[in-house]
Amino acid sequence: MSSPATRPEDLMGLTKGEYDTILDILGREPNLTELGIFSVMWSEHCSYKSSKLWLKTLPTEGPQVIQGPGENAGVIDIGDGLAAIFKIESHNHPSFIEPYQGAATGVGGILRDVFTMGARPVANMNALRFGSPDHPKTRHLVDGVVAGIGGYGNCIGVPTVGGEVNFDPAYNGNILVNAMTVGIASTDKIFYSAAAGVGLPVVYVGSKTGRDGIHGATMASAEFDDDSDEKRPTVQVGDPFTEKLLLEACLELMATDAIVAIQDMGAAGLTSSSVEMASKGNVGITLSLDDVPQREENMTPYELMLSESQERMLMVLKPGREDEARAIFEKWELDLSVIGETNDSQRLVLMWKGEIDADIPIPPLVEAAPEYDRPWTATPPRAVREPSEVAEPTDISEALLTLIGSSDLCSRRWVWEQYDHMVMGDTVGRPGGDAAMVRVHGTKKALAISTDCTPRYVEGNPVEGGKQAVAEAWRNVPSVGAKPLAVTNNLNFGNPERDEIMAQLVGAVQGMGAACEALDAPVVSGNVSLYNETNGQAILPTPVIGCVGLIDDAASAVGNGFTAEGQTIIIVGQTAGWLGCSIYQRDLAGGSNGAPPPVDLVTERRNGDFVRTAILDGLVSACHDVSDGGLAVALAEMAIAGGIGAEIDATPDIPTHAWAFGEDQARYVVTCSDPDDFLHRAAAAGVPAEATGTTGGPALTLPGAKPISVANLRETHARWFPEYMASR
Amino acid sequence: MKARVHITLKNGVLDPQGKAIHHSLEGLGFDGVDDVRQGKFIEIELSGNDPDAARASVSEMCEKLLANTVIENYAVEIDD
Amino acid sequence: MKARVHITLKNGVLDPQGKAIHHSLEGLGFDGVDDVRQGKFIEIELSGNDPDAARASVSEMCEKLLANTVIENYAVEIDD
Amino acid sequence: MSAAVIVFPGSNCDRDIAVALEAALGTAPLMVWHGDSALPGVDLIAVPGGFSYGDYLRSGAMAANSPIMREVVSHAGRGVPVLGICNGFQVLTECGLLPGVLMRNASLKFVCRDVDLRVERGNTAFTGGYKVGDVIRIPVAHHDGNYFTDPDTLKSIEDNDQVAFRYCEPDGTVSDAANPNGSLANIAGVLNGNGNVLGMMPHPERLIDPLLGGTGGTPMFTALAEAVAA
Ligand SMILES: Nc1ncnc2c1ncn2[C@@H]1O[C@H](COP(=O)(O)OP(=O)(O)O)[C@@H](O)[C@H]1O
Ligand SMILES: [Mg+2]
Repeated sequence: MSSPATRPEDLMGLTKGEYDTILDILGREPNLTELGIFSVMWSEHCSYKSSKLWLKTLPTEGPQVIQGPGENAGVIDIGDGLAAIFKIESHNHPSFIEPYQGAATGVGGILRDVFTMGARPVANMNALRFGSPDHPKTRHLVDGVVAGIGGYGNCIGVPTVGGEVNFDPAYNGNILVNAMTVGIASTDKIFYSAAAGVGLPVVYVGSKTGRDGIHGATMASAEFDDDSDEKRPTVQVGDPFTEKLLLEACLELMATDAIVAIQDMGAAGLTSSSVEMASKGNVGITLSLDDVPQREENMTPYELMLSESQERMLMVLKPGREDEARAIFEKWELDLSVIGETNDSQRLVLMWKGEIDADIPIPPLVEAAPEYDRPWTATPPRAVREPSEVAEPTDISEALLTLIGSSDLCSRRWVWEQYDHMVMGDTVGRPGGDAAMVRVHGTKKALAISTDCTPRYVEGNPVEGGKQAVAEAWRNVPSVGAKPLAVTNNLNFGNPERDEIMAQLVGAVQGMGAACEALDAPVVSGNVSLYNETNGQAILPTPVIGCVGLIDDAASAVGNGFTAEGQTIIIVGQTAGWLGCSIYQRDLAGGSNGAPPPVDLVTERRNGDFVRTAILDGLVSACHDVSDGGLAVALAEMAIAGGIGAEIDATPDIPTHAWAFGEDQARYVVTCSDPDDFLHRAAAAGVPAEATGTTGGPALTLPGAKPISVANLRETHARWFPEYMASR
Repeated sequence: MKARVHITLKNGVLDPQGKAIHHSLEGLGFDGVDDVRQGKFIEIELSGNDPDAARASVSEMCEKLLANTVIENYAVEIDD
Repeated sequence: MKARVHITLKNGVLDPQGKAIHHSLEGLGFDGVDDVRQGKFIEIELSGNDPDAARASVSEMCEKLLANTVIENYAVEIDD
Repeated sequence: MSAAVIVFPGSNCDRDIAVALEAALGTAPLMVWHGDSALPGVDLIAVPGGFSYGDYLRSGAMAANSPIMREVVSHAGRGVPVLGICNGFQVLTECGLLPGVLMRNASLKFVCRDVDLRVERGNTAFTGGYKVGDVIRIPVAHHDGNYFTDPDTLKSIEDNDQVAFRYCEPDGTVSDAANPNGSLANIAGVLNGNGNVLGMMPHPERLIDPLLGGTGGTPMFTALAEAVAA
């Protein structure tokens, strides 16, 4: 056991203080393998050291919650003995380095998080943020990321049913690739990661281990100075074919009762999977590293423990069930190797060529992981901008065309046509609607799924922006008629060691927490990605929310396209004309952006519940929530989706541009054939609702504006993405 | 003039295709295969007639488009 | 022993990948490219040490699996 | 009467086709693992979509060499209807049951969307529920659907009336704009000489439920059920 020197550059990202804690825990200097293990376990990624304090404040419970944060994915009850299991995860940095493989392995990783718990994945979502369209790398990154997400999901045969794509110069040096998977399991067949019990075999399955993605810190360490190319940490390459086999083999084995615990090997590979299983089960684990299937020659214990090779799982089986498991994995043409055993030592002991290579007590490795209360100072509030302070367009219709033809609001068809969104035969409708809907196989029920975040709001006011991210993701679910049940979240921020970034994180979490509480949508899983900055330029604060809801009969859902002529168009919710921080203000008016729209959570809940009930009662023929771009954009999207125009006869008592493009929250546009009943019930429920026009004709006519043909709207909406991607 | 370009995965980079082909060859009963790696072979017809210029230009094509230099190596030959 | 296999599309067979690469190269401003064809390059590590046997075996692999001889040609080299 | 669905490592539309067959036949098809070597008493075989062997090397190539495919070929020779959808079509061309090959889409991108198909041949076990000239709307989802053959083969399949479907405009016009992948002569589906083997890139099994977007695929399964019951 040679000891590395303790120069700061040799600490693999640990601070001197953290290193001293390790000395206390071990009572000696760690060797290279041990230091590597501490370094990854105590990395921001695995230990959540900057965010943990705040994550604890999020509401995570409710009668619908079977498993909140802390396992591979969150689990909620969807009735009839079934559970939905879901989580979102980032693969930001790898996707910037190698967009195709980075995005692909991001999808692979989140799929494993879900099926490791016993669920068959039924839907993928993705939330993407790229730099300015004008930035020289953007097109290449979009192309690679979209192809990578499709490449993995299409091959494994899980439909990619929705997501979001945005562009902003703040992501020029740090794109965001957040992938979400939703799966379905029986409530009595959910698998956890606690390896309770001693003398149990620890079993490795899946692909062999190579030097993929080993901590870059390796490079700085003295022992590897004379390295050639061979030991360079390499980019992880995804193998969706192997993952498909792993998925089927795991589900087949899970149908037996041979498994005690199972955990995928994700970040920090064998290290975090073995430590977490042992720690949760209060046991020790001895691993024989010689038995780990290896893809490359001369791998060291350090490399084996830190490799992030994909498509691997670690399981603890009941004793004597190894052969049964092996038969299943062999049928699926996969490796299975018994690499260790649990014991009562509460230590992680690694054997290598007949000797002990590492020996670490597990409780302090897990519990002494640092947790920081990083300083922050609240983000200064921005001035509220009155509609009159935001320049009016010369022509409302032209402004609308500019907006729906812009990079952030145009059709995402170019993206989702590269994803198989129908495989598994349960995708209700096509992408492009509000929440995506996936039927629960063999039943009438469907899950409704959406992802959302409006980073410019979070930047303007982290607390309101955090609330808004939850509110918007949530709002998409009642828009189709489903009841939101729970959320997952991906907190993407810059460097938390800077006060103003930490303030964004704290504020966003506070806002999210309040919203989840008020909307009865507890957080059941999530992921944190910090240090998204380049040369001191941080990304916009981007807490992405994924919301999952349920509808009892998918046939009672509605879409967001106008369905017939002569329907009454009703706006649900209050339109005050909030233009501060709006897309209109940003793209067409300029000037300082002002405060983002406030979120009234009580109103949000009341309006959403009302709309959902009205849909289920059959009063609504189409529904669309109002978000970026305001009412005008929402109406245009409904016209495009339905291929039917509309005459809007509202007489707003606010400036027309504020009425058309203001981004007030908690609003929906619905169409009804019997408006009186709807309006009557709305009044009774105290929900603001106003008939504002009628569907029909070949054009959309906004108040005081010239008609725009639906054909023109559709053309303009469709054009930007394919043209941008085809140009260079 | 013709350029022949070989694009291969760097050492240590996982090659799922090679792995699957290897497996399939075994299934077909071919013994004695230790490893399979799959790369690309690109032939480019060029209209110029200066081999050095051609080599320089094709190398630039590799850097810019043909190879993903994060995970792939390339080799250019000019047949003149 | 190592076998190097080149798999190329037969003359007259459409090559969507080659065509797309050609187009992109032009878009990137590379002049003087007359044609681009994309093929495969497969390297096989073999444990035997008889080059003739290896050549025969790899040719059979090509016939059975590696090439679709309706549209592709293959060429086998053995590095010994 | 029984149907079989062949399952390869990496197949992923096997359940979808099984659902469609069960709805039409009233009984669940037999799911047959690629490593099996027998197809006892089967009178309809489906080779499903997906990414057998990851689509590595060439789509369908490794699956075409699976043990079960010898049985499929021999059943096809005896006149048993064999339907290959998407990856199944690729497998059937790779194992020589159908002419031509499926190359990378001309766009080089995976494409998943609804397309219109013109029915070119009506009197087969697969297409008996349609009339020649009918236009059906049906989804495609593939990366390698660009149908290609040499000119002689093309002439012979056209002369023998082996084209089952072509990509077309909603009004039935066959145009480049309606071609999602660059296929020769807009060919979306091809029959063998005897008309008992059909390969097609579009997915009829995805369109058997109005909730999922339509029922344009249902007549194919109904026709198959009638054909095998007869
Ligand atoms: N990355 C993506 N992957 C798949 N679908 C996407 C993606 N981005 C956007 N979409 C789909 O496009 C539609 C519009 O997206 P968006 O404008 O973000 O919706 P909303 O305004 O309701 O949040 C949604 O149906 C969404 O699921
Ligand atoms: Mg929406």
